[in-house]
This record gives sequence, structure tokens and C-alpha cells, in this order.
Amino acid sequence: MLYREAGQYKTSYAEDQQIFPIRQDRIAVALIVAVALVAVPLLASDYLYTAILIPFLILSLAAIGLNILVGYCGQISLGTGGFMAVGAYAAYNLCLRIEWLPLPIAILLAGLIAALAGILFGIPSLRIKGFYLAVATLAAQFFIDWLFARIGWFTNYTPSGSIVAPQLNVFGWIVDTPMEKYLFTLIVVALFALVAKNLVRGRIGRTWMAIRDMDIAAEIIGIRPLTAKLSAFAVSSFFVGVAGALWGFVHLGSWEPLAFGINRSFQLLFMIIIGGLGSILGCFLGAAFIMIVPLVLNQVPTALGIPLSTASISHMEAMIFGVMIVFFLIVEPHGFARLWSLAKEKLRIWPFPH
Amino acid sequence: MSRFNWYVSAAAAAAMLAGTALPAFAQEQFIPVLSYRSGAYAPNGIPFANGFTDYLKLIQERDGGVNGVKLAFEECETGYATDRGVECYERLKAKGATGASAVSPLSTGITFALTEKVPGDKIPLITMGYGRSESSVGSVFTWNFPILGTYWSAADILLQHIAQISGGTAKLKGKKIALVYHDSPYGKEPIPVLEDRAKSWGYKFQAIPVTHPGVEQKSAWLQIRQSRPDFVFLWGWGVMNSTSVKEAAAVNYPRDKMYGVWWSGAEPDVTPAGDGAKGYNALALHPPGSDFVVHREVFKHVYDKGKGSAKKEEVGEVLYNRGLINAMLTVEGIRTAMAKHGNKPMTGEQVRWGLENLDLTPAKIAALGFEGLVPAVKLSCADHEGVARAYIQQWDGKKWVKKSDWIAADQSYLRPMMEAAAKKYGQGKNIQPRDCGKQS
Amino acid sequence: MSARRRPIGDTLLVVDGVSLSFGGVKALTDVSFDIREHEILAIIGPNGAGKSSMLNCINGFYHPSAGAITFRGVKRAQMRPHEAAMQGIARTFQNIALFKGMSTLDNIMTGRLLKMKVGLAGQAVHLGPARAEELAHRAFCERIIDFLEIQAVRKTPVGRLPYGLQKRVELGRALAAEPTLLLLDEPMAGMNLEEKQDMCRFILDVNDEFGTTICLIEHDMGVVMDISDRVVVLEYGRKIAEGTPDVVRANQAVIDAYLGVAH
Amino acid sequence: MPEFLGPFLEVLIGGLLAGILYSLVALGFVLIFKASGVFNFAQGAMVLFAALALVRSIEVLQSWGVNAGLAIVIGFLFSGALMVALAFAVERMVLRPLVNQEGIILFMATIGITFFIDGFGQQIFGSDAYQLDIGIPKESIFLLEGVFEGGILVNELDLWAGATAGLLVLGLALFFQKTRIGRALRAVADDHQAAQSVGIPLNHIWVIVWAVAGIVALVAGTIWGSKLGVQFSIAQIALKALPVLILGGFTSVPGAIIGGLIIGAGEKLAEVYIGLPYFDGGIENWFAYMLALVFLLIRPQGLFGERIIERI
Repeated sequence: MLYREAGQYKTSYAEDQQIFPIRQDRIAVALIVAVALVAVPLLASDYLYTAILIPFLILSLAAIGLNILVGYCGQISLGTGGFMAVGAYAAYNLCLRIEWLPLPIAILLAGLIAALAGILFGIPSLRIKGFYLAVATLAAQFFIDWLFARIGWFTNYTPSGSIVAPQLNVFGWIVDTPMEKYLFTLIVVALFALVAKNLVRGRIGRTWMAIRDMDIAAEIIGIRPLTAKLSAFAVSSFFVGVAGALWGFVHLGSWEPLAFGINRSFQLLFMIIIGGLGSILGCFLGAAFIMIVPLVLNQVPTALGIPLSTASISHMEAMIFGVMIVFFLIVEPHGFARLWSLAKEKLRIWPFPH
Repeated sequence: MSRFNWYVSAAAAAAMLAGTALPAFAQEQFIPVLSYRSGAYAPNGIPFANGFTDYLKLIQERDGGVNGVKLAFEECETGYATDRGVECYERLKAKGATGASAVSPLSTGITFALTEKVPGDKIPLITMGYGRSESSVGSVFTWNFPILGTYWSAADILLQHIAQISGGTAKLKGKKIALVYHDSPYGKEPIPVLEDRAKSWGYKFQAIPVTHPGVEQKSAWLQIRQSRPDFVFLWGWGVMNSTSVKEAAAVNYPRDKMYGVWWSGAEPDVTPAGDGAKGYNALALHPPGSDFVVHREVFKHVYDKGKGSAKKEEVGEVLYNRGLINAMLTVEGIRTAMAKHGNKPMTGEQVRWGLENLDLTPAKIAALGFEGLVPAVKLSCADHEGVARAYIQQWDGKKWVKKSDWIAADQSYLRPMMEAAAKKYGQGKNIQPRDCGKQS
Repeated sequence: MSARRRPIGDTLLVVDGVSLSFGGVKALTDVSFDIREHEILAIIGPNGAGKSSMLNCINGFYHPSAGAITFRGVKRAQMRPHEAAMQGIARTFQNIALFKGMSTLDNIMTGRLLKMKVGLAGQAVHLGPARAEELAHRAFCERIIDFLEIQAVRKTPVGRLPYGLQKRVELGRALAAEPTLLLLDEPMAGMNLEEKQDMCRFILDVNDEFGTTICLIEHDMGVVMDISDRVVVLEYGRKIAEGTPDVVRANQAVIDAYLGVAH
Repeated sequence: MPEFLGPFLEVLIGGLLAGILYSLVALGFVLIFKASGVFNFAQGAMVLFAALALVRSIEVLQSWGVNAGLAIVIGFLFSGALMVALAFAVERMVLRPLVNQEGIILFMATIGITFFIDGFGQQIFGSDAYQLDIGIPKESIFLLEGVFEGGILVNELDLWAGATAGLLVLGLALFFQKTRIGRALRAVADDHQAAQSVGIPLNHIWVIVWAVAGIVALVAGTIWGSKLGVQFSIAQIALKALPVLILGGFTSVPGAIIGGLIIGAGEKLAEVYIGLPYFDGGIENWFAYMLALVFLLIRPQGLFGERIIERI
């Protein structure tokens, strides 16, 4: 009864094409925004910001980027970590070499540079598909890892190869406390999530999905596979690159290439499979899940009086992720996002099933 | 984006609140333990973590804590990954009555990341025998404590040793020295010293990287076989060490011309190579073995109660002992702080003071049961390293044999380098160096 | 058939001596015919006669090994399918080629992709021009949805629709492109009588209301004879007859090859 | 003899022998792909799992006082049985529910299997590094010492690996050619329907092929484990086998061998002659991938790929 749309009539296509056409959803979203912007800053501890919320938000953004490529355009990539690295190192070098450049602009430019890298490594997708492409994207991952570890220029010849992000100065707003970092991340991620939603529900999103669902038919209705695939690589890498820059600048503060290694790529892939391929909401759900499982594994057994060793926890983590991946692929390839919308459909007619 | 999401955050928040509210023993001193017991570096991470936690358990069981203040600790698995290390740090830094006392990440990469974070959180960062070399300069790196040695010290000690056995630094002219290193901040640390000395001493220096995790070294060692360096320094970690020793054996590079840093000189680094490891040298920060006083105490108060972290026969391994020492330094830092601030849980800031004023005299060390394991060490505002000395040990196929006297790092050479590097770092970060003359 | 609103006009597309072979197997041999503006042309023939191959040549999916295709007076070189689409050729498939993960509405909207012009940045903010454009095209697609009577399944993923409806959606997607020439590959295959009647009506209405030229492949002779203006008969990759339904019906070669078998 | 030839040959031979080790892992991939069209990302994890099972069971048996030789035999039987059990479990719990799904979905499922096996194996068998010594000699041999100064270095263990790989390929070839099951497997590779008509249910075929791949993983694990010690890192050699597959083709057993040789030799030569002198080294990690990628763009079906592969 609480969640029903009866009585909500749409009198124009514009109304019908809102992101959240149902009133309850809009209320919920408004509530979440209020909670995220007001309640969280009032209540949260530094721990919540720095260990959970900030990485959660940034990884969600990277997952959105990856989902555009995998979930919307159907091109699998195992090189996401590499493109995050491109974003992070590009932002670092832009800030380092062009001192007057405002940080937000540097991050956007870093995203564009990552997009260029994405296009470059996306070119093979025109000839190869599926796991051949997956292997090709691994080439990108390993090459980029090497590039930043080995070519001193990118790290300003730091002897250790570890680089330190500059102070976060957003047009005069010095972002340094965890709360400020959280708010900054929240704003950036929310804006980009909106942009992503706009893209996938518009022309370009339909282009990608057409390529994903049936590339031959897509070509016959006039879609150029070249532009469609490369635009997906570019947009995806842009998001991923921005996320990489945030990861380095806001979350880590100091990093080395291993921070963007192949494990990161797998982690993001897990997020979108578990959260839901082809769903922006799913990226957030998947990221939340991946963030929360280790925490639960840490807290719950201890609370129950059966403490696990850290090794067991990390093994359990791997096992649970593995099982969840297989589970979702078998039961619900659209992940949490679909479960959520099924739940909504049920709620919509509850308590009267017909 | 959805209410589900909000529930999740709310649940997480609740869990956090519960988590922080849970310890009813509000008067505990909390020590975070960043460890790695799984993944590619587990063989080295496990003994270290065992030693570290065993010492804390010893203090708990035998003494009931430090000066009556109970210790609490929690392990967090970093997998030797920087991002997970940061996450662990964030997760643990605010636990306990007063937050984390001090953090020992056992990873140079994590150290670099945390160096940026600890000044804000006011938690001292103990990097015993690793970390940023220039962080030895305490006036700039207020919160870093690379006690007992840095990689620059290690490189210098190795160079001194080979100069000595070659018959003086002049004899090194024209010699070739290769560094086989873990391609990470850790492995890259010694390069500046080795390059700088190459200029003045006239040896040829060649750096050969090995990519994480270090199981692929064939090309590196074929290269060494061809270029025939007079000495090979090894800066490896985890499986990379044993692989290097094996590959050296495979290409017949004389093992006794190989010198590992003190992180490449533990049992798991040589035993996999079997007889191939015979003759391999490594730096030792401290001797191995379980016949020191502290081990007797650990057996008596921890293992006999069935509370040990390791198997009994693993007690006394090189890295186990290093874990013990690292934990002891942490505890003594806390104890020193209590001497000034009273017997209650110390904040990170107070522990920092304690570490900076740490003065472990031989008598104190003996009392702690570490006689023969740890040299006398005194830290100060200017010097966070305290003492930088090591000896060369050689693997005889069964055990490590001491091959040289203790060699102290040449501070007259290293200090100016460290200070210059620290100054550069400080300028980049706008840090005003503390005036150490004024500090008590 | 009632008097049509738009009389059959000039030649729109000329197929001139087209041959196609796959690794030695000849799919089409020297086929020539033309398609005239506003007409409904049917291509018939027994299984394996090369009908689908012919359509594939016309929309650039296959490249003829010999011969030429001239569309609107322009002789085309090798072209890709999307180029054919840009020139105004749309088609449906024998085995439905819809985008299964997308809703009916989205599928039909993909037909409008070529008409949408707002750039990436515009779409990203989704205000002003992008929004206006989206709404305008939505309105157009809604007209098609109304026309095809699939309003009820507007938001349903097409993978879940019954076969007959999927065929309609596919037609809708082709129509959304406002094609000059519409190629339909067995639009009524696998349908029951009622569905077939609906489909016939849609085809005739499309032809009548929008003046779309239609070239279709169909097996059901009754349908073919009813709705087409002219018929081209293929057998073993060769054209054996061409003309109005009545002429073709009377052709001995056709009777032998095809109708004879069918009856 | 020109002076550079000795070192060159040495790097070349070293690379070829390293390549054979990659081939051993690649073989497992090929078997599964050939028979079930599944790109099994878990092959590397299976190598680790098998090696852990082997080394730990030998250790336990010896601690019970079983003599070394017998312990090794029982250890092999036990780990072999475990790999067969794993094949059953994978078929029942992953492949069967996912039958008729797209290749890419199955691929992602095997990534899930990878993580599960990694965690499970380490949880049961421990995450430390273990020594595996089943008596394979590990000495270095120096060939042609009269011709080149210092001779050409070859490692005995690598020679053993080469011989094992050769035997394995021979065995697999016989298995595919001469046995009824083998022929059925080949039929499956071409056409699932045809396989049904041979009279072996598809499910059984999957179990068999996963079990065979498991045994191959055990062999690879034994050799890699003897070489490197059994620890987590050997799961990551799977990543080295991927370029080999692309080069050799996904369906060709000889392709896996030849591809391994080319990748092994190529990356070592590149590292020694390009990487270390000009780029401070480290290029071998991506060089194999780049080599494979360039190759892929020119010849998508691989060296020995049958026809044009259905690129899903």
C-alpha cells in the first residue's frame, strides 16, 4: 500500500521520462540526498567517512564507468584498474606541471586523458569480442602498470615511485577534513551518476545497448560499430579515470602503481556483476556489498564470540565473493538492482496480489 | 540512489556505533595490528604477525598490561596492498579508549600512504627497519619512527661490508654491483644511496626490477649471468626472495656474492632453495633463535597457556623475532609516555612523545628480556632512527651464521642526504621543521 | 485494394545482374529487377532460392561478387549496413533481431537514432535541446506504438513478449527510421491467421499512409497475391519470373518450380 | 662463433623452457574450451589448489610416518581424486545451471570459481609457502661448454617440465584419438547434438573434461610447485597462459605448446635485449600480451585455431 503508483497519472512524455517517475521514489531519493548531505555529516565518525563512505562512493563511480562498458555496451574489460591509474597519474601530473590549474579542472582533464587511453585500448574491440577482448584489456592493465612504475617522468622521478597528492583546493575550498572530503566526493559522484543516467537513457545509451544486444542488427539500423564501441570505451574510461583521480587524491593521498593493479579491476567487475549489469543503481549496491562484506566478516564472528583469524577472514571473503558471483550469474544476472526492482513490483501490489 | 542503499549505510553506521560502543573495558590501550596472513606475501607476513601479537599477549598475560593498563589489539589483513592497508588503518585508528597508540604497517607502500595521514590523525607510525629513509629526520617527519634502521642505512652497511672484504673502498672502483629489487617503493628505496656512492666510489651500478609478486625472474638472472656483477644486492620480499635465491643457484651465480637486505634474510627466503641457498648472505638486524630471555617468557606465559599465535617451533624465526621487537618498541613507547602522562590509556599524541623520548639502555633491554636481540637505542626529536647497525649473516644450509661484526651505518654520509631529502619533502608539503634544540 | 493515395512512381532501386557466392556456392546468379517508388514488391521462391541473400545485398550486409545496385540513381560501391540505413533503407529479419534487453519503447527509439543530433555533452546534462529532442522523438515513436497497437507493452522488455508482438515491435523499429525503402524478411512467418491479418493491415497502411516503398519476402502465397503490386520469383539464385501477381500466377515456370510444389 | 650467440642461445633456450611451463597451464584451458566452449579462468586457481592438496597431503602422510615414496604416491592419488571431485562440483553447481548461457557469462562464472577455489584452498590447506620435493632434479647443466664460454645454461627441472609436457600432450592425443570418451569429447567440440548421438550425456562429458583439466592442473602444479614452492603466487601464472592461448588458438593442443614456446622465448628475449637495456626492465609482463594482441588483430583465430573461431 505504501508503494503504489495508482492515481499518479502522467500527462506528458516529459513526466514519464523522469529518472524517477514514481512519487515514492522521488521522496526516497530526496530523503537519501538529505541524509547524505545533512544527517551523515551530523552523525558520522571520521571512521565512517574515510574507511567506508569515501571509498564506497569513489568505487561506485568507477563501477558506473565499468558498467557503461560491460553492462550497457557489452564489451568486457579487465583493465579498469589501469584506466583508474591513468586518471590518477594524469591528475597528479597536471597539478604538478600546470600549477595554476584548478583541481576540479585537473580531475576532469585527467578523465579526458583516461578516455583517450580507453579509446586507444578499445580499438581491438572492433575486431575481437568476448574473452578475446578481456585478454586484450589485460594487456592494457599490465602495460599501464608498467608504464607508471617504470617511466620516471610520470612520478616526477620520485626515487620510491610513490607519489603524494597535492592539497585539495577546490576553487579556494581547502578540502582536508574527512567530512569535507566526503562532501566533495559525494557531490562529484552524485553529479557524475546523474550524467551517467542521462547518457544511458538517451540516444547514446540506446546505441550502446543495441550493440550489446545484437551488434549486427544495430549496424543495420544505422549504428556505426566503430563510434558506438569507441564512445563506450571513451565515456567508460572517462568515469573510471575521474574515479582513479579521486581515489588517489581524496582517498589514498599517496599511492604507487600497485594501488591500481589487476585486483582492483576484478573487484570492480564483481561490483557490477553483483550489483547489476546495465544498472546505475546496481553500481552503488554492488559497491556497498563489496565494501560491507569484509566489515561484517570482521565484526560478526567476533560479536558472536567465534573470532576468525585475519587470514580466515580474507579467505572467507574470497569464497563469499566467488559464490556470490556464481549465484548472481545463475539466479539473477541483473544483480541486486533487479532484486530491488522485483521487490518494488511486489510492494506495488502488496497486500493485494491481483 | 535508493532506500536500500540507505538501509545499508544505516546498518553499517549502526554496526560502527555498536562497534565503537562495544568495548566495555574503556580503559584499554588499543594497538592496531596491520598484518598479512594471506596472499603472495603471507609466508613473511605470518611469522612477523605472530611475533608481534605474541609479545602483546605476553604483556597481557604476564603483566596484566602496561602499568596496569590493559592492552587491546585487533588484526587487520592488508594483503601487503596499499589500499587495503589504508582501509585497515582507517578502520582501526579510532578504536579503543584513546584511539590507536601507534601503527606498524610492515609495508613501505602503506607507509608512504600513511605518512600523509598520520599527522592529521596524530598517530605515530613505527616503521622498524623499513619505510621512508628520510623520515629518520624527526624535525620534519614528526610522526614517523623508522627505528633501528632505514633502507639507506642498509644500503650503506652493505656497501661498507663489501668494501671491507674487497680491501677498502678504493678496491670497489670498476667493480659491478647489481641490485635485484622488488618493483615497489620498498625495492626502490635504496637506489639513491647506491647510485650516489657509485659516483664517488667508482663502481658500476645496475638496477634490475622484479615485478610483483616476483615469481618471474628468469630474464633478470640470465641478465646477471651475462653481465657477471661482482656483487648482487637483493631487495626482495615474500616469494620473490626464495625465487631469487633459486634462480641464482640455477644460473650458478655464486651465492656468497649475494647480499640480501634484512627483509631478504629469513628462513622462508632460503629454505625453498634447499642446498642452493648455501652461502647466501643477508643483513641481520638482530639474531634469530628462541633462546633469549623473552622467548622463555613467551613460552611460559603464552604458549604454555595455549594462547600462542604460531607453532612452537616457529618461535624464534627471524621474522618472528622482528615482530617481537617491533611490538616491544611500541609497548615501550607507551610506557615512556605513561611515565610522563600517568598510568592511563595514552593517546597517539602522547605515545608519539613517548617514542621520541624512548631511551632503551642496556639495563632496560636486559630487564625486558631482549638482551642480545636489540641494541641500546635512544631516539630524539632530530633522530627518529636511533641506531642503524646490522651484521652480515650467512645461510649454511641449515641456519644463519653470523659472518661479520656489527656494522654501523655511516651517519656522516647519510645524515646530510636524509636531511636534504626531508627538507625537500617538507617544502613540498609546507611543513615548518620543528626546532629540535628547544624541545625537551 | 482501394485506390492508393500515392501512385506508383519512378524506379527507386535497380538490381542489375547481381551475383553472390560463398566459397564456391552460388547464392545468387545474375539477378536483375527494380523496385519502384511507393510500391509493394514481393520476392518469392522456394527455400534456399536466395531471397534473404538478395535483401542482404540490398542493405549492404553482403557484397555482390558481380553486378550493381543503384539506389535513387546512385550506383553504390561497397557499403556497410549502417550506410544503407543512413540512405533510408530499413529492414526486419526472418529471425527477429530485436534488442532483447531493452523495452519496446527503447527498441523503437533506436530506430530514431539516426535522426537524433544532440551531442554527447548535451545528452549528459539532459536539459534544453537534448530534452526537447528526446521528447519530440518520443512523440513520434508513440505514434508508431499507437499505429501498431502495442501501447500495453510499451515498457516491457521485448525478450518477454510473445512472438507475434515481437514481430510488430521489429516493424515499429524499422518504421521509426522513416525509411524510403522498407525490407521485410518474412514478416508473417510463424503467425496465426489473426496475427497475419493484422500484419497485412499494418503493411498496407504503412505503404498507404507514409508512402513507404516495401520489398518483402513471404511464403504465404495468399498474402503475397493479396498485398503486392508486383512479384519477383527466384529459384536456385536465379530470377525466373517477374510481374503483377496475376502474371506470375499464370507463369508456367513459376507453377512448375514453386506453386506446383506448394499445391 | 660470434660472441653474442652464446648468451642469445641461452636466453632463447631459457625462454623456450619457461614457455613450456606456460603451455602446461594453457593445456588445461584448451581442453575445457574445446569440449565445452567455456573459457575457464579458474585454471590457474586449480593449479594452486591441486599443488596445495598434493604438498599438504604428502606432509601429513609423512608426519604419520608413511615413507616418502609411498606418501608421494598416495598424495598424488588423493589430489587427483580431489580434482575429480572438484570437476563434479563445478559441473553440478555452476555449469549445469548455466547451460546454454552465453560464453561471456560462463567466463565470468569461472572468475567466481577462481576466487572461491583460491579462498577455499588456502583456508583448508593453509596460506604459507610449502616445499614440494618429489625428487625432480633441479641442478643446472651447461651445454656446449667447448663452444661457448661458460656453456649454455639449462635447468634440469625445466627439461623435466618439457618432457612432462611432451608426455602429457602425447597422452592427451592418444586419449582423444583412441578412446571412446576421447572421440566423444572431440565430437562435442564440433557439435553438441552429435555428442548426444555418441551416447554420452553432455553432463558426463563436462565432468570428464573438467576432471582431465584438473589432472593437467595437478601436473602443472607439481612442476611449478617444485620450481617455485607451493604458494599463492602460482595461481597467478594463469595470467601468463592467456597470451599463449591467444597465440596458439583456443582449441588447439599443439597450439598451446607452440604458443607457449613463442611467448616464452619472445618475452625473455624482449626483456633481456630491449627491456633491461632501454627501459629499466619489466617489459615482459605486458610484452606477451602485446605480442598476442598484435597477433590477434592480424589473425583472430590464432596460429592453429580451427577455422574462424566463433568469436562470442
